[in-house]
Order: sequence, then C-alpha cells, then structure tokens
Amino acid sequence: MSDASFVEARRRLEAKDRSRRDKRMPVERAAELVRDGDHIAIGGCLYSRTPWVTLRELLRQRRRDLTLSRNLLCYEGELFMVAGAARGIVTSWAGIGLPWGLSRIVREFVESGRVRFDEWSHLALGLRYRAAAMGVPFLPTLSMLGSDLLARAGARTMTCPFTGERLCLVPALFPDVALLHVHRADPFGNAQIDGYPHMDADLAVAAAAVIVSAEEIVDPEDLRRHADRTIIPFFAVDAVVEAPYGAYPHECYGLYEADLAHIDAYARGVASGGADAARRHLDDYVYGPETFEAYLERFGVGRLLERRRAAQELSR
Amino acid sequence: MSDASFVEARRRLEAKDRSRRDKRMPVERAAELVRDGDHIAIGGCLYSRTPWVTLRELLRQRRRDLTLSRNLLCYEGELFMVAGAARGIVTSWAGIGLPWGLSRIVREFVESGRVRFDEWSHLALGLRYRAAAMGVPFLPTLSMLGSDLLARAGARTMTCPFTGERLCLVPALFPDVALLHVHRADPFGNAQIDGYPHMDADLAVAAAAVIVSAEEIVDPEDLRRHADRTIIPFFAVDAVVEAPYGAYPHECYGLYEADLAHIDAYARGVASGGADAARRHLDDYVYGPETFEAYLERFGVGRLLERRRAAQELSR
Amino acid sequence: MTYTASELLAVSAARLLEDRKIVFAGVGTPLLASVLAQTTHAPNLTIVLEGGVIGPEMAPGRLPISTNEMRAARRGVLLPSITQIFLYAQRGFYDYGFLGGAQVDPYGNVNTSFIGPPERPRVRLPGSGGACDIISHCREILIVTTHERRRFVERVDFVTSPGHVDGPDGRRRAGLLFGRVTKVVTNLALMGFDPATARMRLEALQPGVRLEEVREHTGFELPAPADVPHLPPPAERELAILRTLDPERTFLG
Amino acid sequence: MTYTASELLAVSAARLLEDRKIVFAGVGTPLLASVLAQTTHAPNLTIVLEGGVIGPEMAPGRLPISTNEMRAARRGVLLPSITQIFLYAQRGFYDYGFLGGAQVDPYGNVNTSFIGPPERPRVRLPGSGGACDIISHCREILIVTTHERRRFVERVDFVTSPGHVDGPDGRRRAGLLFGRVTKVVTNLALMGFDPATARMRLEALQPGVRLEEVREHTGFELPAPADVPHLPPPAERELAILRTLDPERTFLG
Repeated sequence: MSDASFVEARRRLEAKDRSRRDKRMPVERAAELVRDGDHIAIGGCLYSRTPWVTLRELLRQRRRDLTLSRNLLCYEGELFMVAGAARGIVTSWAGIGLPWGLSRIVREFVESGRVRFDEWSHLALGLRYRAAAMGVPFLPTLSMLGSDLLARAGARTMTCPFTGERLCLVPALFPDVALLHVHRADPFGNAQIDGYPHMDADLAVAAAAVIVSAEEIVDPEDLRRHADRTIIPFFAVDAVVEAPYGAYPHECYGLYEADLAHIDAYARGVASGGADAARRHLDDYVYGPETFEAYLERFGVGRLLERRRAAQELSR
Repeated sequence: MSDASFVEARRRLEAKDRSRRDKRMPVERAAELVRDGDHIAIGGCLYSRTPWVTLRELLRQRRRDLTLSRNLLCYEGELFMVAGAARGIVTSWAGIGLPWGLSRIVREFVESGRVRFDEWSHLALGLRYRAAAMGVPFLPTLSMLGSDLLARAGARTMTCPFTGERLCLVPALFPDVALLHVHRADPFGNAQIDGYPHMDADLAVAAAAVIVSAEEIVDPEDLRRHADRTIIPFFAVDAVVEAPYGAYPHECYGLYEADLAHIDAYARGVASGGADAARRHLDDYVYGPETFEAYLERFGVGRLLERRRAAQELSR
Repeated sequence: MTYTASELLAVSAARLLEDRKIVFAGVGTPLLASVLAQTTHAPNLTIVLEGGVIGPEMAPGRLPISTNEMRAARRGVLLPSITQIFLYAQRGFYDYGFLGGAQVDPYGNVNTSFIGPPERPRVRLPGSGGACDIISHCREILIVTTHERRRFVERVDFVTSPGHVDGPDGRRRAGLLFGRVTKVVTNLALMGFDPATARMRLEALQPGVRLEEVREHTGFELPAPADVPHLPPPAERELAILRTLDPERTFLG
Repeated sequence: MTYTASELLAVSAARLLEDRKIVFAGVGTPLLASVLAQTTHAPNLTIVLEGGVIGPEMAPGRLPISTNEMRAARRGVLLPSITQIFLYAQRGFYDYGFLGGAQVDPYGNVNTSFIGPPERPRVRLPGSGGACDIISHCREILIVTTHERRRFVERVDFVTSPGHVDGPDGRRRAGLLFGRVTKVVTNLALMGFDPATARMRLEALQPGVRLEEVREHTGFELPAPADVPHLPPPAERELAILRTLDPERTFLG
C-alpha cells in the first residue's frame, strides 16, 4: 500500500505551501507533481468528469507503479495497465459501462496478478476518502458487514460502545495526488462544479496534492458572486490547469455529453483485439498528439460541437 | 435524555410517510408535529436563519419539557426557559452575541438547576448531527480529547485500531423534530439555502420529523433548473410553511440583515430586568400577536424594508 | 405476444413496486422497471440513482447507460454527491433496492467479484459497485436476474453483497440491523424467502414455465408450494411502454 | 500615544501572524488582529471564520458581531457548512487559531464553561463554542486575553479547551496528535511555553509594563528570562487602521 498513514498525511499537509497564490500552469508542469509509485485518486465517476487532460499527460510522461483509485473505474484504468503505468487499482467497480460487459483488459491484468485490484463497496470507498477529508483515521459504516469484502479489503470491525452491535470501520485513504476536472476555477484553485458533485470535494481535501483542471479559469470576483457554489478551497489545491473539453471523450455536466460512439468503438476494439487494441489507442490518442489541443483535433470540431449541443438540449 | 436510540431512530424513519406529496400547511398545524418532551433541533446559527416563525408558534401552543439543541444558541433559548417550555439545552455555546456578555437568564435557569445544559464542542455537536444524518451510531473525532467536556458530555474514547492512538467518539443525535428556515422550498419539501448552509442539511436528515419554513414556496420546476443547489430532499420533510421574513428579527442571508437594534434592546432589557423583561417580550411578540403577520407588524414595514436594503447592499 | 427475457424481468419487477415509495435503481432493468411502474400504477414512485440524483424523469429513447451521466439527472430535483446518496440509504430513506449478480445463493447472497477462488480467480468480475451498499441499507431488496444453473448456486464463490448471510439471524449477527432481501425475480419464476430458514423458495412461475424447468435451472434445492401459481404475462401496454423507453433495445435485448 | 487594552491586544496579536498563512479567527480581537495583519505586513493572509466563510474581506465600519452573519461573509470565496469549516481544521489546513477565556492555566488550558464546580457552578459561562475545536486542531494557537489574576490561575475550574493539558506529553497522551498552544498575548505581556515543562513563561513585556506588575496579575509562577525585552508600542498607523475598522469601538473598547 502506498497509502500514507494518518499522522504522516497530516504532517504532509502541514508542511506543504497552502498559501493563496497564482497556481496556473501548463498540464506538463502540473503532472510533475505526480511521482512514480504514487497513489492517484481520480475525480468524477466512470465516464463523467474524468480528468483526461491530466491522465493523458501522466501516460505521456511515462509515470510508473501508480496505484489508481476511483469509485467506478472506467477504461482509463485499462490504458494505465496496458501502458505499464499502474501496479494497482482501488475501486468498487472496474469496467467501461453496462452494455460493454466485462473488461477483457482488467481480467487479463488482474487475473494474471500483474495488477492488484483492491475492491471496496462504493460507499465504503467514498467513506475512506471522506474519513481522510475529515481528518480522522476511519469512519464507521454498516456497509460490507456480512460480506467477504470486509476481511479482504482491510476494513475492521468493532463492537459499537453505544449500541453494542457490530460495526465496520473503513480506514481513511489519503491519496498522494488527486486529479480533478471542474467547470470553473480561479487562479488560486477555488473551484466550482455544476451538476453531479460525485466525490470530488472529498478527494480534494483527502489528498496530499491536488491538480485541478478546469473548463474555464475565472476571475475570483466571478466565484465570489456565488461563493455558496464553491466546493473546493484554494488551500487544498497545488496546480490549476486551463483545459476546455478537458474530460473529453467523457462528459462534463451541462457542457458536453460523453462521446459514446468513441467509447463504443474503443470497447469493441478491445473486446476483439485485447491489449493490442488499447496500445493502438494509446498511440493514436496519447503518445501521438503532442498537445491536448492536438488530441482534441483527433475528434474534430464537429464532434465536439455536436456533443455540446446534446448537453445543452439535456440541461434545458 | 429524550434522544432516540440508533435502532429506534431508523425504525421511526422507516415507519413514517416519506412519499412525495404536497406538504404545505399553516404554521399552526406544522407546530403540532412537536409533542411535549420532544428534542427539538433548531436550524441556522445564533442570529442567522433562526426559524422564528415556528419557534414562536411552539411557544404560543405552550409546548412543555422540550430539549432544544443548536450549535450556538441565541436568545430563543432564553425565551423557552422563561416560558417554561424547555427543560434542557444541548449546545456548544449559549448567549446572544459577543458584545452582550453573559446571558443573565441562562445563568439563572442553569445555575439553579431548573434547566439542564449539555455542552459539546462546536464540531462535536456538528458531528453528532452528522452521525445521525449518515445513519451511523457515532463519529470519531480528535475534538474534546484532553478536555473536561469529554467525560461530562457523554462522549466515549477508544483506541483506534488503525493508528493505535486515542480517539473521541461522539454519539449520533437524532432529534425528534428539526425546525429549519430556508430561502425556498417546493410543496414537497425539497429546499434550497443561499449563503451559509450552517448545519441545516445534516439536521434535516438526522431528525425523525422536519418542519421547513421558507421565504418562498416555488414550483418544483424552479428547483429543477438548479437541482445542484437543492440541499434538503423532500423525503426528509414533513411540513412546509410559507413564511416571508420567517427568521426575523434574525437574518436571512441575502434577503434581510438581523435587526441588531431590536436584539440590542432585548438584551439590554434582560440585562437590567432579568426574566421579567423576557416575559414582557413574550407578551409583546409571542403571545400578543395572533399571527406571524401581526408579529411582523410590531416591527413595521419600514424596518423590514430597511433591513432588506442593508442585506442587498452587503451581497452586492 | 412475444417478449424478451429482459422485458419479462422489467415487467415483473415493476409490478412489485408500490406507489408513493422510493426506489434506489441502477441502470438497465431496474431503471426500466421503475419508470414502467411510474407510468402504470405508481405515479408517485420516486427514483433515486446511485450516480447522485433524486427524482429524475427519463426521456424515452434517451435512457442513461450509467447512473453518473447527464441523461440520468434529467429533471432531477437534487444532485447529491455519490457518498451522500448512499448515506441517505444508510439512514433508511429508501424503500426498495435492486440487485443483479453473477452468482446468487439460497440465502440471497450475491457475488459480482470473483468466479473461482479470490486468490486466483477464473474470472475477475467488475466488483460490487453499489450492490453491497444497496443490499445492506435499503428496506426491501429485489434481486433481478436471468435464471441459470451456474448462476443459482448453493454457495457463491465470494459474498460481494450479503443477503440473509447464513440463516434467519445471519444479517443481525453480522451487524446488518436493517433491510432484507425480499424477492428474487427471474425469467422463470418469482421467489421469496422462508422466514424459518431464510432460504429461497418458489412463490410463482412465469407464464408458460413448469416447476421442473425452474428446478433444472437452479443449483440448489428450491421448495415450492403444493400448487404453484403463475404470474400474469406482460400486458401489451407494459411492453409498449418499455419499447418506447428503449427503442434501440440497449437494455431490452 | 494612548490606546486601549483591546487595541494593544489586537496590535500585538497581528504582529504574530505571518504572511501567506491561514488564520481561523473569531469575531472581536482575533478578527481585528487578522485584518490589521492583512493591511500591514501580511496581504496574503487568509481569514477563515467559524460561521462558515473562507477568505472574507471586511468592510471598515461594518465588522460582524458574530461569525455567522452576512457581514462576516463579505467577499468570501467559499461558504462551507460549519461542520465542514471545522473539519478543514481537523484535517490540518489552518496555521493559526485564536482563543480567549475566562480562566487560563500555566499549561494553556482554557476555561469558558464554569466558574466553581461544574455540578454547582458559581457562574455558568457560555461554553466552548468552537474554542475546544480550535485548540485541538489548528497548528499554532494564540491565546489573547486581558491579564488579570483571577483569570491566570494555577488550575482552571474546568478544561473547556485543552492546551498542553498537564505537561510536555499531555496532548499526545490525550490523543491530540497535532497542533499546540504557542503564545499568550495579554495587555501586560507576551508569553510562550517552556518545552521542557510545557508551562507558561514570560517572553516580553508590553510597553511601560514592569515584570512585577505581570507577576502581581498572574495567579501562578511565571518564569522570566534574566533580561526581559519590551515589545514595541503600537504604531500610529496600526491604531489608525484599527480605528477605521471599528469606528464605533464595538470591540476596541
């Protein structure tokens, strides 16, 4: 486990520069916050608000031995496995989406023992992040009691001193770095999310370092006008990356729907071609395009705009 | 303690009608949800978003033996003591506000043993509500360790199975009824709050029953347009009361500032006249005016509008 | 009238949902069943989705593929964090929860983690997702799945989601004080649990299905009443609604 | 130049706050000190208020009376729930916390609950509020209060907020793994704590104050260095800023 201990996690936070300062930087520099061997928590959920702009850069920079955690892991997990960047995943579910069935690549890498798969229930994993965010070593829950996940996952049980009944305790998870993609952020890292908040607010506070990519960098004045919408405080954030369409081909609520045709093509490719198909995908979309703009060009303006229109229609 | 036990609290929630239905009713009927002896949690904080419209009605209906809990208790606590409606308070702080010093009435009633004062740290009380809202019997914290509050309050300690260090466990607090004043709610009880959220979202989910008073009752369509702003779900709410200026003379963020002159006059009156002054206040503002409108008339339109202007100025 | 197994499952499940209740639904059959119930007998049924939405209303032809995407949030009134949406479950707000699974045992325990031994699995399945939480916290849990012998096994290889665990007192001893698995809906039958043993038992057969057929497809002993009733077949209107909801048959098969 | 005790406290406290840090402040002297620091040497000091606001900017003449009112939120960038604002403290984000109190003991333990025995108190004080949380979670805690013998006592009647508890290892043994009380600022002196004993000791005297005066107003033994330095008096500019902030002298006395 690369998870920091409770005391160490606090010391790291105390030691880091938490000052209000301009944190804007290109994704290439932001990605340097991630070291080989780190535990990376990925914001959003499945194919919603996935921080692709930063994930792509980590793959390009050939980071190694990462552990990835996410509540529901989509095929970014597959790409990290195939690229040799991930040695473990911590999640409640790994696949692509219901219609695409089992992930051939997850099966291949996990069943062969090349990648470790630590499974928690969805709530349990959420509570692990939340425990860290709350600054406590664990949180109690009734989830996972009576299941085989309990022992395997490394949760503990106790007899509740108030009820006398059995309770499950899930340990805080302090990621080394959290990658979050948001709708808007100011240069200091204060950030707002529209629509689904998923678990991002907890991740931001649980992690030792946080990279925020944003569809839009706004003036702090703009955030102040709706301060009650800000859910990530600047003092948790270490890098702010401007990245319109930064979650693409996954969705960003209200701004663009997921490119399901692209996801479908990837999934079918992998279903028939296995890891080789994923390697081709890496060449085409990760190693090939030098910049995130060049990457977006692969999809084309028409597709981006069409997905934007679809989102607008839905949020009407 | 009138606090419901963990298992009982869950059973009560399961048994109650949680359906989506029109819950609008006059405050007179809503207040009937509160029985003598109940534990009442009060939303807002100090002189912000205090649910005066409902509190006033409880006093008018001569409810008895109530326990009031609130993170910071303002002089509504004094009025309930003087009216003979409260037998206990659960709070981190009871007074009126810094410039007015010690509460003469709290001292009188608590020092003489007529009212029980259960003190928790501010976070500890917040976590007690949150534990209930999360459906767990306790939450761990480092707060209150090393203090004399710990033993006196009824918290417990444990050795953390993950760190080996000592931790404080605060028990869930399940109020019988929560009184919340919000900016807008739909007829089903879905509600939004602008500005400070205080602890209202947790109270709504912790309590067995919830009375929401709202500055404005809106069409569910209006809430849907900003569903990510809704923080109280209808299934927690039992009564919805339309009450413009329902927190007056306390503030409602963005809509009206607190009537500090009124609060000051009350505080000075009590500082010199003690419980008798509070009794006169009860006659003038609670028992006297038959309706909440009549109560607002005591302040007058000019004052209400002036406080609204002050709020608008501040939120600009 | 012909219908697919998925259509039959959705219809049978929909009929179990009462009006004015709250259902925690996943995408696919559970969502189809819930929307169908809303459209037929349960107009005030509230749908809650794991991705973080309360009270959405689905657009026919635009059903979400995941509970975390925009389509799933359509016309919702509340969009809580995922952790929060599960905490509402743990607090006890949801009446129904749905579950599927690769393996189900007679106690209603469900496996979506491993086929074969966990240390060296033959198949690493996708994992719990919210299933373990749903089964732990919702008041009544409905297991909905196709009926196959390799799926209905005496002992699941791994308990991802605990049903009655190992007997009438199993949940309680494990610490699961609330909720229980009540029904199992398949394309062959409707099953419940014997309160005395907490084991699955037959309650009714799907239209045209014989008792022997069910037993043939079940890997454990399945008690049945002397005279097993048949469920009424899907009505034309029910099927029409489902087909309008999912015209591309992404979930209807 | 004349100044009130409150003005002196605000100025002395302000000078202890470094730029680019985060201060968890209450209303009154702590807020005045924080805004003063921002206006003088610490423009990038971030204020956090207990009522639920991060990064507010105060309007001169409209200082809040409570941390939960609109005025306190002015120009804030984030308005978290009160529980959340304290959880950020518990997680370790805040550099400074402020405390006052009716009684302070040599270990920096603070009482704001009872004078006399808790079972039958002579005075029931208002209670902890956030004080116990602030002292438990912030990295450096500053106690700011007027210097009176009845206030500086060998043993507080009740520990509302634990300082060093009972010695160098007191916090740790209690389970308080982080943060510590570092300074005590009064109208007579600036004090710190001896690492060997965790007891209060004199560091400097306020302008014009003699060592004997401090000891006279302190109910416990207060070690002092051989040659106690004096703090520089409030500068005209510092006082001018304070008086602009609080022209009605609600907090300046």
